[in-house]
Amino acid sequence: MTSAASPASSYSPQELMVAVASREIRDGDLVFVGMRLPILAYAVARNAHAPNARGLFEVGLMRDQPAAAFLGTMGDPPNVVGALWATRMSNAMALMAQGHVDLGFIGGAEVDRFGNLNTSYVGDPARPKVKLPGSGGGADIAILSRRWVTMVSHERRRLVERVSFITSPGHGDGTPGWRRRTGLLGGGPVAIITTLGVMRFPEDGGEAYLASVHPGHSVEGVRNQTGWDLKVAGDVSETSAPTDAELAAIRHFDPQGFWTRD
Amino acid sequence: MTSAASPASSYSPQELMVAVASREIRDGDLVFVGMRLPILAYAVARNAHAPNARGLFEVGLMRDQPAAAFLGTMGDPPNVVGALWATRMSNAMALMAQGHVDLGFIGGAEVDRFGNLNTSYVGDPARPKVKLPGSGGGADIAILSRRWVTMVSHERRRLVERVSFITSPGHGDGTPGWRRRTGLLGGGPVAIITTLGVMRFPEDGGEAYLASVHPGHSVEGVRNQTGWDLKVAGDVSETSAPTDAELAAIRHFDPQGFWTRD
Amino acid sequence: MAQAIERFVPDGATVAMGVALEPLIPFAAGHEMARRQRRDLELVGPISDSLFDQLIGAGCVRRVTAAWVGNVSEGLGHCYRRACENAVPRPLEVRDHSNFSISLALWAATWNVPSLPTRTLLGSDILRTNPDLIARDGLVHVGAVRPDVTIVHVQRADENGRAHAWGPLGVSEEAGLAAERVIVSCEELVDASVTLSDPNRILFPETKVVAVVHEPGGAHPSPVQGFFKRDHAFHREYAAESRSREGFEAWLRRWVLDVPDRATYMSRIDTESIRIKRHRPSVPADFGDE
Amino acid sequence: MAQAIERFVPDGATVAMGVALEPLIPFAAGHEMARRQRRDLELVGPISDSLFDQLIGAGCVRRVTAAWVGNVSEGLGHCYRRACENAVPRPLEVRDHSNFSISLALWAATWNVPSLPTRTLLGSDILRTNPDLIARDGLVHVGAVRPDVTIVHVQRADENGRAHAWGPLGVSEEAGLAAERVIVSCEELVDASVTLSDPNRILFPETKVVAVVHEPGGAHPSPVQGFFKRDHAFHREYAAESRSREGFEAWLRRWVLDVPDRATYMSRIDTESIRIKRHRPSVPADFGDE
Repeated sequence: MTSAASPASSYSPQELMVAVASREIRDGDLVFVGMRLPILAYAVARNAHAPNARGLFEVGLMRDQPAAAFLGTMGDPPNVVGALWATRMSNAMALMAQGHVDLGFIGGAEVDRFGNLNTSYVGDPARPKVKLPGSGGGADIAILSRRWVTMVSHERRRLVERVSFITSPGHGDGTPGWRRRTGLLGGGPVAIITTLGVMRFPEDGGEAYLASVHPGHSVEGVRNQTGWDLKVAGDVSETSAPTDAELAAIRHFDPQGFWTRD
Repeated sequence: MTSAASPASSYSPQELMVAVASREIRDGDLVFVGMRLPILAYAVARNAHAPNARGLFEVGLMRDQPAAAFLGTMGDPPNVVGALWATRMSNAMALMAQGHVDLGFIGGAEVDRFGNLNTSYVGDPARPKVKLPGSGGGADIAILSRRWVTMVSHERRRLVERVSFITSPGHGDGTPGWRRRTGLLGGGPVAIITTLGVMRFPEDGGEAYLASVHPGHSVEGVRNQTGWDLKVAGDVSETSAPTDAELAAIRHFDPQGFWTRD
Repeated sequence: MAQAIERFVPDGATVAMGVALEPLIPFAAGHEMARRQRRDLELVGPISDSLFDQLIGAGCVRRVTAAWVGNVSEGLGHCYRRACENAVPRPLEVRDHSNFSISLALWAATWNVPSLPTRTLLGSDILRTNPDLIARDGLVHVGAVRPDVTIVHVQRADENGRAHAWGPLGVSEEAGLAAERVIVSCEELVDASVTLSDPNRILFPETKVVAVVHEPGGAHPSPVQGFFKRDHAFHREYAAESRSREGFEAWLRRWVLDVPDRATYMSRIDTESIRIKRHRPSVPADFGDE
Repeated sequence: MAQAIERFVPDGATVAMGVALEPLIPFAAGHEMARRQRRDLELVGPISDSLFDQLIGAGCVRRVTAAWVGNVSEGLGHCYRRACENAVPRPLEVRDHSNFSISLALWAATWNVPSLPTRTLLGSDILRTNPDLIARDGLVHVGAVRPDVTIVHVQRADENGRAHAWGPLGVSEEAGLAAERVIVSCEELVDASVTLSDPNRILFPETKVVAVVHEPGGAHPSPVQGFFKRDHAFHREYAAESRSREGFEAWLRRWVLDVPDRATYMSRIDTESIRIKRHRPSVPADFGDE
């Protein structure tokens, strides 16, 4: 775990990921909030630079203020108190199908260089080496939200050249316009936030490149932990560390470090 | 208006129609209740021979007991008090599409010998002689309910050889199995209840025949008021008059005779 | 209401109203459209009781996409007849639907698909006159209908657009979700603590709602559960007066054109005879979380 | 509960559960199926938290039709893995869906059509492994899924089957309407005057409901708005113990097979730590009519 100078601003990799993810949320966005870290990222953003953002939860909820208490799942009772709408999942999905969801978050077990996610099968689906839980709402978010971000632990076995099974399509085969040609409504992935750095994508899709490296890590270190020959931005920078305000918010919403401490 | 011996059992044609319609409701039926007379017919049946019937209203209601007060429309507040379900129209239609509706009632401006209803256009739809209100839920009931009944004032202009526009299909062109061949789920019309008599249909559809004549009317009188050469059942009978209990129920639910007095 | 209609219901707009069927019909909003002489509107709704008939008579309407247009307790819509039969006051295009198919058309728009399949309307000539209904493979494919604006009247709402409606809902939910924007008029403008105390009763996401108008009696003469009974006599009177074109024009002047606003209109109604006085509060649900 | 499962959930049945997603999961009903050694079930649901994993481990399941099977707060479902990877305790067929597509599959059955179209799942390999999903003309056609029985746990219901549930509803409504029959378990068995005081909150028509079981805590360890918080520790403990087959079997014996009924199960839970004590009643709606 990373350790910076002052203990006040020491933080875990997950806390950094949450802070970085929160910065992807623009003020006024309707955010399709997934489980775990994205719930914290939404809470951090809503209390900082995005006071007019709203969160949509596939369980069937819309909120403005983050829940007042810790959430183990998006369906926990504190997430319903103060909700702006408690409804059916298909109605939440309908808003996304209409293009009203500006940003979505998806967890990925395996991510490839084109931002495709596999959360279904490692190996042959007929007799998988590993059976992963599945799409949940991931495929829906990947296809229908205007833009999305995934967060993953940076390991060679997770960041692979090509996923063997595309559960949630990113930029497909990486050719420009693949999503448009395939009929996908949304714009696809804009960032892969990992425990080591942040990867981004060209405007018209294609291949991920390293945009910033987290404090305490090197470009080479990141490339060594990546399952393909990772491109690096000419202006690759160091990821700005979480501010004290961001850390305070994260620890307010995850007091026991349930999501943000190993 | 008919006048029988005792004033206690004198009744209007509409009251007789309601009584006859109520007898079409079997105990335990789920009845798709239309407006006006059918609402009264349901109330009469529920209080007499069909204590376990339930009513489904396209506005989005299910009931067991009839509403306690007079209803000008199915959406009037008394119809909601005591409702077993207040929901969306599409959910009520879904139950009918699943074959759960045993009996439906449809009002018809024009009815033909095969039980097809026209509530849309008299004359060319492009420039109609008369524009009628339209289907409402009529077409849905005609196509999806297991069996249905229509009630109409017995006039040559209303009981026609063939309707010029089929809003709500009955037995189509009258050939056996027309509904099955056309893909209609429900069984179609079983009776046409008019101000003069009751017409019924063969088991496998086809053409309406006169099954009973209301008291004070003759078979010839009915045939003269019918727009086609109306077949007559070998055992054509006189429609049994409303019982005092039926009349009492009708007048309880329509105290001012809003629906049952001219 | 004047501002909401001025701003969000331009000439030529596709407007869904009467989406709860017989109850909660937004007559006040419709009358405002007539006062502002809106033109070339497309009206969408299953059964509008007499509201669509009035707007057709007022010359506001180019097309009706509906299952039924008339007067539920009285029968025929006389303005609708004159428009379809004699192009008076102007020609009217009709897209016939059944109640089920208009709901599916709105669900198709809600889910952003071109059409939804159904087994209803097979064997009906409605398939002949409405190009949005295509029969194929033993099913009818109902083309999406997306209103520019859906207008609802509800029992209560807050200023942020969270609307609580109860009683039968007809096609209210899909009409609101399918629309680009929603206008809400309400009997009671309440604090957010009331609407948010029961998020399951909120009809639409606030992101769809562009205007909330506090308009008591805004649904008269249609019923509002807990507030007003249906004014049957008013419907009967409208049916009688609208039988002739002149009669309708006189009715329109008296009840719409010469009336500045809804408050004035309601002051001319015998509200005591239709106001609901016996209250039946629902048993609360406990949304406790800690 | 024993009678309801015995009578309405035979071997080979298609059973929808966990239809409100993370809350209100009918664990008590599922555990009864395991005690009665039900076999060859097809489980249907979007996200079942650990319930489906438990029934798969107990050997009750032939096929899963779902969007996600695991442990929402802890991750992988270990029994699910063993069944798919090594056919332990028996082979398992998987019909992958997304959350949206499983909802549409249930709406298709509700409306009695073969399939419904959608724009989701285009470009996903889920289309390759699930034969119920057909891509055609730039749309995905989601085949109808009709459960033999849908089981829900709700906050309150009456003996006639009128169920009140609140909080997020997931796919509860379409799962109940699509099913041949519905089993309801509830925290509170209430008088009909409570449920009928708010007919808008009734989830399904009583004509679908074949059994109502008063089963307090029947959703533990999932949350029940107004009654119980989610028992995160219990989920974590299950995840740890189910990591090995032996661990799972011990867990199953301790919490399911060797437990006679739900009351006994709940007596072994520290309910004080999860019981919701701060009440937040919704503001009533006035259903007055006269």
